[in-house]
Parts: sequence; structure tokens; C-alpha cells
Amino acid sequence: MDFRTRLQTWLPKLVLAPSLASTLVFVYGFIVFTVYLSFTNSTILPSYDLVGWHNYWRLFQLPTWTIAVKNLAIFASLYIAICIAIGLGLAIFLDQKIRGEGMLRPIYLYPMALSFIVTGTAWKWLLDPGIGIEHTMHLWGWTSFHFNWIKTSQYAIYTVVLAAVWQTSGFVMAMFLAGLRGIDNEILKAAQIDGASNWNLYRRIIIPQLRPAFLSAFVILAHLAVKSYDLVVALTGGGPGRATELPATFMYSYTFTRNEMGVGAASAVIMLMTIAAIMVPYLYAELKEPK
Amino acid sequence: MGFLDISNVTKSYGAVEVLHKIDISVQEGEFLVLVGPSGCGKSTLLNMIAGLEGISSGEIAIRGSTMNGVHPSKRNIAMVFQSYALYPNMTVGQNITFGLEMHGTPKPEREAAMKKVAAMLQIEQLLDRKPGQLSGGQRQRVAMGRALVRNPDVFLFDEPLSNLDAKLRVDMRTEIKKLHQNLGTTIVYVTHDQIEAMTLSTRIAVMNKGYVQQLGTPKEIYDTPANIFVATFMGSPAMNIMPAKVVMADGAPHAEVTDADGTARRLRFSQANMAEWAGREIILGIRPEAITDPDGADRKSSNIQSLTNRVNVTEPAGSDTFVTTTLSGGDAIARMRADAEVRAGQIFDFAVDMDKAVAFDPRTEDRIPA
Amino acid sequence: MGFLDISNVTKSYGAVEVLHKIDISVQEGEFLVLVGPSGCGKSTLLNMIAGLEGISSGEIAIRGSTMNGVHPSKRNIAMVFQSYALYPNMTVGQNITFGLEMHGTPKPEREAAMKKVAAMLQIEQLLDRKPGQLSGGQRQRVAMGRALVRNPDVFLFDEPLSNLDAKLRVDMRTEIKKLHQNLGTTIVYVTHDQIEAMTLSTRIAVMNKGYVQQLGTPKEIYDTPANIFVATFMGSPAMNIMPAKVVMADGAPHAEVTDADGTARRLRFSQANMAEWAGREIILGIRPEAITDPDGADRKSSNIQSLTNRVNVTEPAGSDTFVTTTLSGGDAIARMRADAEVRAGQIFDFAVDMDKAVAFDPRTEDRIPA
Amino acid sequence: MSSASQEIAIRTGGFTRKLIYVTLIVFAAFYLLPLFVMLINSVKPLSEITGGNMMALPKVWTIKPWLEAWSSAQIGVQPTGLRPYFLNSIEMVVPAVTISTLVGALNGYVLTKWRFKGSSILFGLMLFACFIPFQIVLIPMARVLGMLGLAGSVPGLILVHIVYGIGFTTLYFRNYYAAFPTELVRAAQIDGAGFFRIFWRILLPSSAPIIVVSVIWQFTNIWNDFLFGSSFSGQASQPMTVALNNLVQSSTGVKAYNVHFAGAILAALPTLLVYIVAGRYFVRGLMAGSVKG
Amino acid sequence: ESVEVLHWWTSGGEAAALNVLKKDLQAEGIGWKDMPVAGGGGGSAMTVLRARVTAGNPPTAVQMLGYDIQDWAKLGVVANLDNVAKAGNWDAVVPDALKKFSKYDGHWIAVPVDVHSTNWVWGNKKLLDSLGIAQPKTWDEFIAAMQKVKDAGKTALAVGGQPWQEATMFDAVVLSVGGPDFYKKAFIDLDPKALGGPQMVEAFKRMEQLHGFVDPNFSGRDWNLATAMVIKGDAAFQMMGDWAKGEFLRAGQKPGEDFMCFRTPGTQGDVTFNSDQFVMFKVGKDAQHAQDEMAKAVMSPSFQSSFNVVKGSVPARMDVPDTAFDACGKMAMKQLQEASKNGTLLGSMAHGHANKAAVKNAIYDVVTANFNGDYGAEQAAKELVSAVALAQ
Ligand SMILES: Nc1ncnc2c1ncn2[C@@H]1O[C@H](COP(=O)(O)OP(=O)(O)OP(=O)(O)O)[C@@H](O)[C@H]1O
Ligand SMILES: Nc1ncnc2c1ncn2[C@@H]1O[C@H](COP(=O)(O)OP(=O)(O)OP(=O)(O)O)[C@@H](O)[C@H]1O
Ligand SMILES: [Mg+2]
Ligand SMILES: [Mg+2]
Repeated sequence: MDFRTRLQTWLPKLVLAPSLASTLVFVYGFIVFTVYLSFTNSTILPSYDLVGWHNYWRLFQLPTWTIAVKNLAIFASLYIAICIAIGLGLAIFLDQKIRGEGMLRPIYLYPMALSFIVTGTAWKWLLDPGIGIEHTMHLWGWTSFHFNWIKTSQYAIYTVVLAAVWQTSGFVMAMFLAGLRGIDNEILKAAQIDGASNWNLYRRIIIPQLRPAFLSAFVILAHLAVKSYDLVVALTGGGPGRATELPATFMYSYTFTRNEMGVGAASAVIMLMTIAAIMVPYLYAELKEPK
Repeated sequence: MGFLDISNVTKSYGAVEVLHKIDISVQEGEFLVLVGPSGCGKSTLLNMIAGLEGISSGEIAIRGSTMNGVHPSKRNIAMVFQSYALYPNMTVGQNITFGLEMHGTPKPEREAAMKKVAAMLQIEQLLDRKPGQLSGGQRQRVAMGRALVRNPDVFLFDEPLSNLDAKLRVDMRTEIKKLHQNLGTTIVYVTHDQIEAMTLSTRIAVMNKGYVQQLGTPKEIYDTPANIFVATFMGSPAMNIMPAKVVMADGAPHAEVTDADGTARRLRFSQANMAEWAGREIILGIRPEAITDPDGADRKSSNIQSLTNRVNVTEPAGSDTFVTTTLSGGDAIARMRADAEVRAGQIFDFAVDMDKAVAFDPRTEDRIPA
Repeated sequence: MGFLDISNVTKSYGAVEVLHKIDISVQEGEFLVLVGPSGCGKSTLLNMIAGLEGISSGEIAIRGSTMNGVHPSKRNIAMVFQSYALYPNMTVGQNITFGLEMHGTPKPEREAAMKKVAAMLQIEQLLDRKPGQLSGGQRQRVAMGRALVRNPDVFLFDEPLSNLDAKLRVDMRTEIKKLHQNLGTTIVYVTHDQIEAMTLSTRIAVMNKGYVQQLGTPKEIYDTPANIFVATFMGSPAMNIMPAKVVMADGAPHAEVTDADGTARRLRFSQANMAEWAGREIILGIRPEAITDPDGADRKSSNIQSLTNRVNVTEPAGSDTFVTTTLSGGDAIARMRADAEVRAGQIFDFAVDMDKAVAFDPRTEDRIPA
Repeated sequence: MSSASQEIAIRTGGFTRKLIYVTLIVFAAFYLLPLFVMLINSVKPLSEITGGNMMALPKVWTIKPWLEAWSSAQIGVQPTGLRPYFLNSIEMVVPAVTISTLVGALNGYVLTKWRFKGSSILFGLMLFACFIPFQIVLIPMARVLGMLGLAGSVPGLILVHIVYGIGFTTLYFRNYYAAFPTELVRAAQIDGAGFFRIFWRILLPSSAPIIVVSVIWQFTNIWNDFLFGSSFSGQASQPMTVALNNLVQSSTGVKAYNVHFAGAILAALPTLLVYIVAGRYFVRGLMAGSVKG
Repeated sequence: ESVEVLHWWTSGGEAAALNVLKKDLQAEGIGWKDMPVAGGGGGSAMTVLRARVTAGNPPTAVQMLGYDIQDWAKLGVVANLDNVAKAGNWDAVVPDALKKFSKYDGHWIAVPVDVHSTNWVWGNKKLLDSLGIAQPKTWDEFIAAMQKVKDAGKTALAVGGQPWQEATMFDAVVLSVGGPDFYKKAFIDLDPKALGGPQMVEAFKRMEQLHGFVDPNFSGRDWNLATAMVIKGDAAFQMMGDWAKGEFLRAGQKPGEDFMCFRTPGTQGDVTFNSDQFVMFKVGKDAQHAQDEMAKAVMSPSFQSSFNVVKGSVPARMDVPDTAFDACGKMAMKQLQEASKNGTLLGSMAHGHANKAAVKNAIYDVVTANFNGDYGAEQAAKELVSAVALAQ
């Protein structure tokens, strides 16, 4: 084999090597490190004294953690379901040869471009009964209007859902729109000739074919939900009380403001395992049959 | 008035008219093939019959009642698409019965109909598979099954075989032919493969640029093409087309062409009326199979003319040998028996069957009627 | 030793061997066509010649020097792909000269070479367009131009015509043929269209499931196929294959087949050695063009046998009429003149050219040599 | 990427269509509401905001809040406004986006056109990296940056963003290149182009749609990042989000909402611009890349 | 030469106060590199600090509170300021309660900037006068006064519903219930008997009482917005540290005329405090001098005075004249000195001066749950015991 050919067979691996190395160190190395930390008595900075399962034991004793996990269940299920419903609905509507689609699409998409600080600032305002929507309605004469969820422990988590849906549903719409645009036109014609009403056309033919889009949307939303941190901090700061605490905020506060890095690491490990439980089957399916 | 009447139908996309005043009447049980080059409007016309495209002007009627504005599902038609358009998320069985289900047929009936069709198409063992697990030919069968099960008034096919390889195409062609003979349903079939058109159809409409160039039986289209477009479009290899001059000799009209060396050669016309063109230029058309070696010439022909000319290239193709020569300055192809003894460079006596020759008016490009 | 030697070449993907000990030697200036059904390994072999796939075992040599492990660009080969693989972001001109640029040819020389090739292929006016703006035929020409400009030792073509419509395919076929005659370069050409294979090649390798089934001139392949696979793969419509029994009558071996009504009919063999098979079952192969109407039968044949049988279906196809009948329980197709007077249901005297008949051993499926 | 399928054969009745338009417009209003509120309140004097109607148009229009947010608002001890931080962000975002996109493209190229044994598994490993919660990497990352001597510097931040961005960019490019004809790569190989030349000359010029997706994604993520920006930046490299946070999170004093809103919009402007300019390629790019069909 | 200072004093007044320091240092030829990271009551800044220390690149000085200082000192990453301290005789001028945080293992490691006391109540004088309410002296008077305000249709108590604000009130309430000894037992010694005892139950009951006087919109509100309610006369009282005074002053109000300041009823003579300190981190030899200069500058009486006048707090050294301070400030300084003498100067639990962060936050969790109605008083006391036990 001449030198050039040999080089050419090595080059691809060489090109991939830095990415791979950095992933191994910066992702997997750090994960291992975190797992290790979760078994130590680290407080303000990492320490290397092992304490066994103590941190996990404490974690599950903490009422805040229970609240965080429960909140995540509520938040994630609602957030994913509503985003997909709105995203799919808008995509279907937008796909009906709508005049002004070019205008509407960026309007739906732009929230994705904003940072949590901006989103949080704006929504905190809108939702605040004293200055926001409730106040405006009162000024407009609808004095019986009440919308004070953000101040109510039972409902505050739903305002987080609202703001999160606002931010990402447009992006989900774009994913579904892309999926819809990829469907073979002849299939739609065939279904019409077969006598399918528009309702049946979508229910039986089109939506089932959006499976890949559903899967992508689900994975992206699920991991966003589990990682959700910024929005909660900016919108409610975890309050009222601890009513909107999520695992990500929990982990941050235990690691960085409560100086209980060990417990923080334990919660991170639980979160990672949750993410892995979602991702690994997806990745497996994705990579099983190389296209 | 026929079974399916397309009267004066025009289709425009915005300012662009892509179909111009199409008039076709199809009888019950007919197999009409629409052929023409890509973009000539075949699919558009088919979609209009199906109701998938609006009609800009004119009328489409089935059994005498107008279909303009009627929803596709209400027209009692079935359609098979080029890409088959199988529903990827349903099994073969569900694909076949979906149309019945949408029309509210009860389940047992649907099952029975599906079984019958599956048996007819020999796809019983595939009923539980998804389309993604089928080969091209199997998909094609399922698409047919989906159309068949509906028992429609009219079948529409949009290039149903063009995604198959050559061998499978031939097989499926035969199956469609048999199907038509057994069921007797009216069929409108789009293709741009002229062998398909010739073998399947009872009548062919040759289209070009949104106009119907000629509508007739395969034999009419092949033997008496309306114009040069039709003549060269139908047949493979294409009809040889060359300029010629009509001269009178021995009291009969002859076509004067030049051979490879530029020498003038005369071929006597079978049609006496060509005498009217004496002294004028025409376009002469001779199909490759009408130029052969003397041994292979049609014994039934009344007018075999001999033409001495140099052979340029020989292409043995197994069943035949194609020979290229120069006539009136252009390439002409002759089709000979596989064993014909002919070599490149040789001076050869070609036998030209002038019974099969056609002449075109060079100005209008229309055929000069016999 | 030839110009391009493929010796004992095997290719495995993991545990699956897709090519088994291929041995082909190509002479300089030859036009070798690889044919075979989809997935038989044609492209793989071509890619191995090009250096795009590694060789699992065996050797590929050009001009006697081994190519194993040599980089594709160092082999002085050029390749034309089925999808043309034109670089979509470059103009036609850039597409053509990209290879030269990569080999460091200076700009003026590249320009000159490009001009020459463009002129040869008549694509001068397209040089500034992007591939997206070209028709199928034009793209095909550009792909050829890209190969030609390199002036390679060997041209490799991977189904270069299969994306074209029938008409264009015939035209481009002729162009490739002319190109080969003019340049005299060695060509290896993959197709699964057997007409292409027959007309273009000096030799054909028929492949199936990773094995070379037969390697020979088109005439050898067509007239003396090595086995049933080759016999039925080459030729369209395919050769009629039917079980028959060898019987002796009048001192000569005959094939006994049954007609549509089940009556035994005898056809005398031209090959005397078939007598050795007397009393045994064989598989008889007769090509459609060897079964005709008496008027169309080859006047040169020494052994035309008459066979009375019922006509099932007639398919007029313009240039010919295909007639289906039943022989030994299966469908057999006969090819007749377009004007042959034959109707479905009719009892007809078929003329069978037994000079062209072949016989196969039913056990090995190999042809019984004459 | 068939353009023909853009055309949808579905027909809807007039009433349904009206309903569709109404729904679409209602949602457009929902999405626009926060931006609208921020915009109109950023051009009001502060007195009109406190106690006024947030939906009302300003009685007095003023651009002072914008000017203040941009150039004179107090960020820490200096009244610099957001301007210097804006430049910091640009300095960080441009190389980070460029490099991570490029690396993603190269990875996608290798993973589809030069597959080797185990390359799928490698891809899976890289993809999983997209989903790691960033909080857990802060401490070890800080240690690594310190060891590399990149702590508190712009290059350090760029490195961090590249490392955690290549998972997604690789995913996008891999899916896009999977549909890219391999024959082109082979043709170029025969033409004598090497690994990199094929990439530069053949693949990259045809990757516009997916480059758009990758750039939009990376740009918004990196531009909007706060966690890494605050943790790993030094005094001279704090990005825009950190400054904006300092602006809006001040713990005492009168809250200058109009300035905060102006600042928030200023901070969001580049990403908004990217979405508006490149947004129309976004769906197309998604079709080609991330949503496999 | 320059110092890099990590802090979260980003608002106008605080930044203006820091500017004094910056100028002082500039006069010495020392540059100021500003590293503000606002948000989360310093939480974000602490995250940054962790990253910087881990990277081996700590800032020169970091604004810090209470037990965090000791926690960091334990890690051996802070500087030794003994030389500067000796020269400036810090040991004499800084009260012992502060030294507990500024010194580790007998060495000076941090420079106290200010002392805030947190058991203050702020009232709108005009509003109270119009309702005929005098300054309440006992808890019951306080409740009665608030009831009066509530009956008049105003908000009685302006509260920002964030855990630390609620905990700030809790500090004062616990002190008012059990006095300094109980406070010490509960929050400093973390005695489970105190934490779960009847007095604690009483404290939670008082929190519930207070909750009855807040407006429905209190949750998540910033403290300064709550102060603004008092300034505007929408609310009568706020229980908040003396940083709130800055807001009154900035609004042009005068102590005693427009607003009044008094210790939380029942905590007279006791002071819960917190103290912002600049912790000095180990930096290279080159930066040592600048760091020392900064420490010196922070400790200088003139800076202590001018800074604390602006910030609303009182100087960390006891020898600064009170001339520049207003009535409330003067009062605070006097009370602080007395409390320091009497041993009733207590570190604020809410501000991390009673125990380490983990414990503080554990108490927050319970306090906020109680104040937002999730736990009743009895249950809260019980949860408090287990939460604190878990956090230790
Ligand atoms: N929606 C449309 N808008 C504008 N022009 C269209 C539209 N659909 C089709 N056309 C044009 O109408 C003409 C006829 O198209 P049609 O699809 O019927 O051709 P066809 O004969 O079926 O071609 P092919 O053999 O390639 O399928 C073409 O020129 C095409 O460009
Ligand atoms: N990378 C690969 N890994 C595993 N098997 C492969 C690979 N490439 C090709 N094959 C298998 O090798 C066999 C030969 O493939 P090849 O592409 O050479 O067929 P072909 O004769 O060119 O077919 P076609 O006419 O469809 O192009 C097929 O069975 C195919 O599935
Ligand atoms: Mg069409
Ligand atoms: Mg192939």
C-alpha cells in the first residue's frame, strides 16, 4: 500500500479522534467523576473521602427532592404533551397552503431564539397579578378576572409549563412541518381517492407517518424537561416556597449554594440515569439500522 | 357519448396553460393509454379525471353525469401511482381494505373482498407485512390490489411500471393485460414507454406539450402516424426520417434519396397518390424493420425495393442485428435477422418494404394521406 | 496475460462473501460488459477495479502491475456512475476539469482539454451551467466528458444509461459505441439491460450471486448459453423453456413436447448428438424469434419444424406481434411479423427454427453441448 | 428534498379555512405577546410603567432606555452599558459556532462516507453527550481549563462551547450526509481528490441547508448561555448574558424596567436576527437533517 | 498592579459605594478589575468562585457572608492578612462576633466591610400617624397595629416571598419568642430540643400570624419592591435588614419624619447581624501587594464610614465616628456596641452567620413551607428537627 492510500485510510479516524477524545474526557470522564463524588462527603469543593451510599440515603429523605421529582413528573408530562399538541396542530394548519406562512413561521419560531433571562423577565411580568395580565384586565374593566397562578403553590408549576411551552412549541412546530413536507404527495392523493375525509387522512395516514418527527420531538423535549433549570430560576426562583423546585434546580442549589456537593452529585447521577433511560433506547433504535 | 367523456378540457396553472382543449371519449371496457414525453400533461389529465386537480374549463363526465366538482372519493374510480403510494404505516391487508373502510363497508365484507383480491394477485402470504418489507414487484401488486378491491368504474394508472426493472416490467405488463381481459373494466393508463402503450392499449392518445397529437388504435398510431412527432415517438428504434424528393419514373412516383456516397437512389412508392407531389420535397419515413436483408424481407409485401448502400455499423443484439447506414445525409437504422451476413464497411443490398413507408409534408410535418 | 487481469478475486463483507473467485482477463481495447440481476455483485466488482473497495483476496492488475492497495486516483482509470455523480456545486466546465486540477495539470492545458472534450460531446454551450440545470441526457454527456478528459487506460461504466428514458437510452448507447470505436480504450461496463450488453460489448460476463456464469462474445452468450440462467437472462422476451422428452423417430432425435390440448408434438433436433439422450427428459429452450409464422421464418435455416398449436393471446407491438401459446403446460411466446395473420383462439401452424433450439440437462441446468 | 411534494393535495372547506386562519393568528398573538410587552415598555418612561397599563402604548415615546442599556447602564461598578459585553459575546460566539459547525460537518462526513467498524457506536457515544446536564461538568471542567491555562479566558469559553456543541452538530450533519450520494465521493476519489479535498470541494458547498440549522442552533445556544459564561469567564471576557443578568438582577434600588427590557431585547437581537434572516431555511434544513423520514 | 473583585453588588447604591473603594485604590496606583455576578443572593457568584478556585485562578477578593468564609478557609485557599491586621490593629477595633468569621485558626483571612442588623422593622410614618398607630413595643401591640392597618384596607406587612426574606423575619420572630439564649440554642447549637420545642412551635405560629397580614401577591417579590410598598404608603411595615434604609433614603425620605425604624418588638437590646466581608484568596507574590493595599483600604475608617452611610449599614470597626450617619444609623451603631458588650450580638441564621450553608438552607426549606401554608406550626417544628439533622 502506498503512503497516500494508507494516510487516506487513517485520516477519517484521525479527524474523528479529537471529538471522540474530548467526548470521552469532557463527558464520560466527568460523569465518572460525578458518580465518584456522589459517594464522597464533598461539601464546598470535591473531596475524596468515601462515605458509601450515604448521600443517596439523604437525598431520598429530603422532602425537597420528593417535591422536585413530583414537579418534574407534572412538568415533563404536561410540557411534552402540550408542546407536541400545539406543535403538531400548528404544523398541520400551517401546511394548508396558508397565505402569509412566511410571516407566521418566524413568529412561531422566535421564542426559541431568546435566552432564559429574557423569557423569564417577560413572563414573570405578564404573570404577575400586580402588573401583568390580571392587572391589565382589571384596568380594562374585567375586574373579576383572576390569574394568580404564579403566586399560588398548587398552580405555580403550571406557569413554568406555560412559559416553557411558549418557548419551544414553535420549534416543535418546525419539526413537524418538516415531517409533513416530507410525506409523499401521491400517498395523500391515494387516500383521497380511497375516500378518506381530511380527519381520517390525518388520523390514519399522515400522523402515523410522522413517527420519526414524534420521536425526535419527544427526545428533544424530554431532555429539555429534565435539564430545565434556567427558566425556573428566572421565572419563579423555585417558589412560592419550594413549589416549583425541579431536579435540576435542586442539584444546582445543593451543589453550589448549600455546599452539599455530595448530595448534589447523587441527584445528578439520578438525573443522568433518567436521561439515559430515555436516550439509550432511542439511540439504539436510531443506530441499529444505518441508513 | 362514451363512458368517460373528456370534453374541451383545459388546465391552467396561473397564466400557464398546460392542457389545451382536450377531447377524448372512452368507451366502457376500453384500455386507453396516454403516452407522451415528460411534462406533456399526462399526469395532470389523469389527476383531473380522478378529481385531484380542478378543471379550468371544459367538462369531464362518467356515464354521462358530469364529474366537475365531485370529490375524488365520490367518483368511483381507483388509481395506481408510479410510486405506488402505499401507506407505509399499514400492513398490506390494511392498505387494501382502507378504501372500503372509508366507505363504511362492514368488516366481514372487507375481509372477504381482501381475500379474493389477494388470491387473484397471489399476495396472500404478504398480507401482514408492511410495505417497507416488500420488493418492487410485490409493492406494485399491492397497489393494484388496493385499486381492484374497490371494484371501480374506471381504473387510472400513472406510470405504474416505471419503477420496476426491465424483466419485471415485462411480467407485470402481461399481468395487467390479463387483468383487463378478465375484468373488462375501463382503464386509463399513463406511460411514456411506447412498448407498454402498444401492447396494452385498445386505443392510444399520443400527447405533446398539452395537445393530443393523435388518438387511435395501436396499429393506426404505428402504421399511419398523424405527424412526424407521433411517427418518431412511437417505435424503438425510432422510425428513420429523411428528406426526399418525389420524382416520376416509369409512370410511378418514386422517392429520391441519396446513399452513403451521395449517389441518388430511387424507391418506388406503393401509394399512387404521391404522384401529386412530383417534383416537390417531402419527408420520407421508413421504420427500421422495413429495411432488412433480402432474405429476411416480408414475403407478403407487394413492394420490396432494393437499395444498395454502404454499411456503417452493425450491432448484433441477439434476436436481431441492427445495421446503421447513411441515407440522405443522416443515419438510418435497419433491423435484420440475427444471422444476417453483413459487415461494417460492406456495400450491401438492402431490401426496403415501401408498403410500410410513410411520407410527411415538410411544412406542416403532417402525414400525407395515402 | 491481458491488459486488465482479475485473478481469483473474492470479496467479503464481514462473514458474507458476495464475490467468489472471479477470474476475468480483459484485452486492451476490449469492451467488457458485466450483466446480471440486481445484487449479483457487478458494482462491487467494478468498485474493486476502481480501487473504491478493498480486495478480500486475489489480485487485480493493469498492464501486468498489481493494483491491490493502489489509490483510485493512481490507477489511471475513469468511471461513469449510474446517477452520474456530477458535483452539484460546480459548473459543467469545473466538473470536467476537476480531475485534471486534482492531478495538478496547469490551467491552460485543462482549458484546452475541456474544450476538446466538450466539442466531441457537443456540450460547449453548457459549460457554464450547473448540473441541476441540465436534462438527463445532457448530464450523462457531462459525466462522460469528465471521464474522457482524463484520457484513462480503462473506462468503467456503472449502469450509465439506466436513469434515461427509453428513447434517450438508445441514442446514448449508439454514442458510447461510437466513442469506443473512435478511442479504442478498454471499457468495463455494468448494466442489467441485456440489449445494451448485446449491442455494446465485445465480450459479456454474465454474473449471478457473485459467480461468473458465462464469459463470452455476445453471440456465444445468446446462441450457446452455458446454462438455463444465462439463457433466460439474456434476450427479451426471454427464451421459452419447457420440459421435453428426447425420442428417436426416423433415425433422428426429436424433442417431444405437448401442445395446448395436451397432444404430443415432435420437433426434430438439428444436433445429432441429442440421440445420446434418447428416452430421457431434458429442458428445451427456444427463443421467441425462432417460433414464427411460416412466412416470417428464416429462409437460411436448415431445419424449420412445423408445430400446430392453439393461439392464446396476441400482442401487436408495432414492429412485431407477440403470440402466446401453451407448450408442455407452460406459456411460450412467439415473435411474428407485425402483419402476421394470427388471432387469439386460432389453431395455427407455427414454424419452429430448430437450428436455434438448445437443450439443457435438467439436473445440472447446464446446456448439453452440440 | 423533493420540491414537488411541497404541493399538498388536501382541500379544505371555506369555513374550516377561516377557522384555521383564526387559530393561527391567535397563536401568533400568543407568541408575540411577551415581545410586544417588552418592546412597548422599553420605550416608555419609567413613571408610565409603574402603576400604568403594561399593554398600553406609551404616552411619551422615548429611546433613552435603549441608549442607557446600551452605553451607560451600571453593570457592576462601571456605567458601561451592555456594549463591551456585546463585543465579548461576539468574540466568543463567532469562533465557537464556526469551529463546532466545522467539526460537526467533518464528523458527519466521516461517520457517513468513511464508515469503519464501530463508527456507529462512536456516534452514539457522542450523541449522548448532548444530553448531559451542564451543571455537573462545572467543577471538573474548571479544573481542566485551569490545567490547560485557559481559565477565565475567551479561548477557554470557546473550547467549552465547542466540546458540548459537537454532539448536536455531528447529529445534524450525519443525518444530512447520510442522504448525500456516496457516488459523488467515489467520483471525486477517482478524480484524485483526497479526504479533505472531497470535503471542501464537494460536500461542504452542498451543505447550505444543514449549515443554516447547525449555525442557528449553535448560535442561539452559545449566545444565550449563562452558566458557562458566568463560571468560566474572566473579568475581561464576561459575555452579554452575564452582563444582562447583572443589569436585571440588581438587588437594591429602583428597578428600571424600561432599561431592563431594552437590555433584554438588545441581548436577544443577534439571535432574533439570525432566526429572521435564516429562518426560512430552517424548516428546509430540518427536513434535510434532523427529522429523519 | 490591580485587584480582581468578585461580588454581587450590582445595583446603583452598592456599586456607588464600591466606587469609593475603587477610587481609594486608584489613588494608590492600584487598578480595579470588576467581576460582578448578580443573582441568587450571591449564589451565582459562589458558583463562579468555585470554578475559579478549582481552575487555580481565584480572584483577589470575594464578597462573602458568614460561615461560607470559614468553609472556604478550611480548604486552605485563602490568604493570610495577619501583617496588615497587626499594622492596623484590627483585633482591637473589630467586635468578637465578627472576628469569629474574619479569622480562621487565629489568622486574619477576611476584611469585614459592614455590619447589617436584621431585626429591624420599617414603617411608613405618615400612614401610621393617620391611623393613629404608635410604634409598637411588644409583639401583641405589633399584631394589633397590623390588624388596624389591615382593617383600614391597606397591606399591613410588606413581604417579598423568597425563602431568605421569610427566614429574615423568622430570625426576628424566634428572637422575640425565646430571647438570645433560645436563639443561640436553636440556631447556633442546633439543639434538637430547642428546634422542636414548644417555643419553636410558638415561633411558627407567629409566622402564621404574620402571613395573615401580607397581600396575596407577595410571592417571589424582590425585597426592594416590598420596601417600595412601604415608601409609597401602600403598606405599613416591613421586617427587613437595614439595607432597606437605603431605599427610603434614595426615595428622599427622612428617618423619623417619613419613615420610622425600630427593632422587632420583643427583641429590644438584641441584635442579629450579618456582615459582608471581603475574603482574600491566595494569589501569587506579584499580586500580594495590591491585595494588602485593598485590605488596608477597606478597613480604613473613612471608607468604612462613607461606604456604610451609602449602604445603610454600620461600620465593622467600632471606632468610626457616627457623625456622617442619620438617626437610624446612629441608633444602630449604639445598639450594636451595646449588644456586642452584652453578648447579645447574634449571627443571623437567615444570612448564614449562625451556621453553615447546608443547615441554613435546610431551615429555609421548613420556614418557607410553613409560611406558604404547607406545614402547620407543629409539623414545621418537627420537620425542622429532622431537616437540620439531615443537613449536618
Ligand atoms: N402545480 C403546478 N404548478 C405549475 N405547473 C405545473 C404544476 N403541476 C404540473 N405543472 C406543469 O404542467 C406540465 C404537465 O405536468 P405533468 O406532471 O402532467 O407531466 P407528465 O406528462 O405527467 O410528465 P412525466 O412523464 O414527467 O410524469 C409540466 O410542464 C409541469 O411543469
Ligand atoms: N457495504 C456493504 N456491506 C454489506 N453488503 C454489501 C455492501 N455493499 C454491497 N453489499 C452486498 O453485496 C452484494 C452485491 O452488491 P452490488 O452493489 O455489487 O450489486 P449490483 O450487482 O451492482 O446490483 P445492482 O444491479 O442493484 O446495482 C449485494 O447483495 C449487496 O447487498
Ligand atoms: Mg407524470
Ligand atoms: Mg450496482
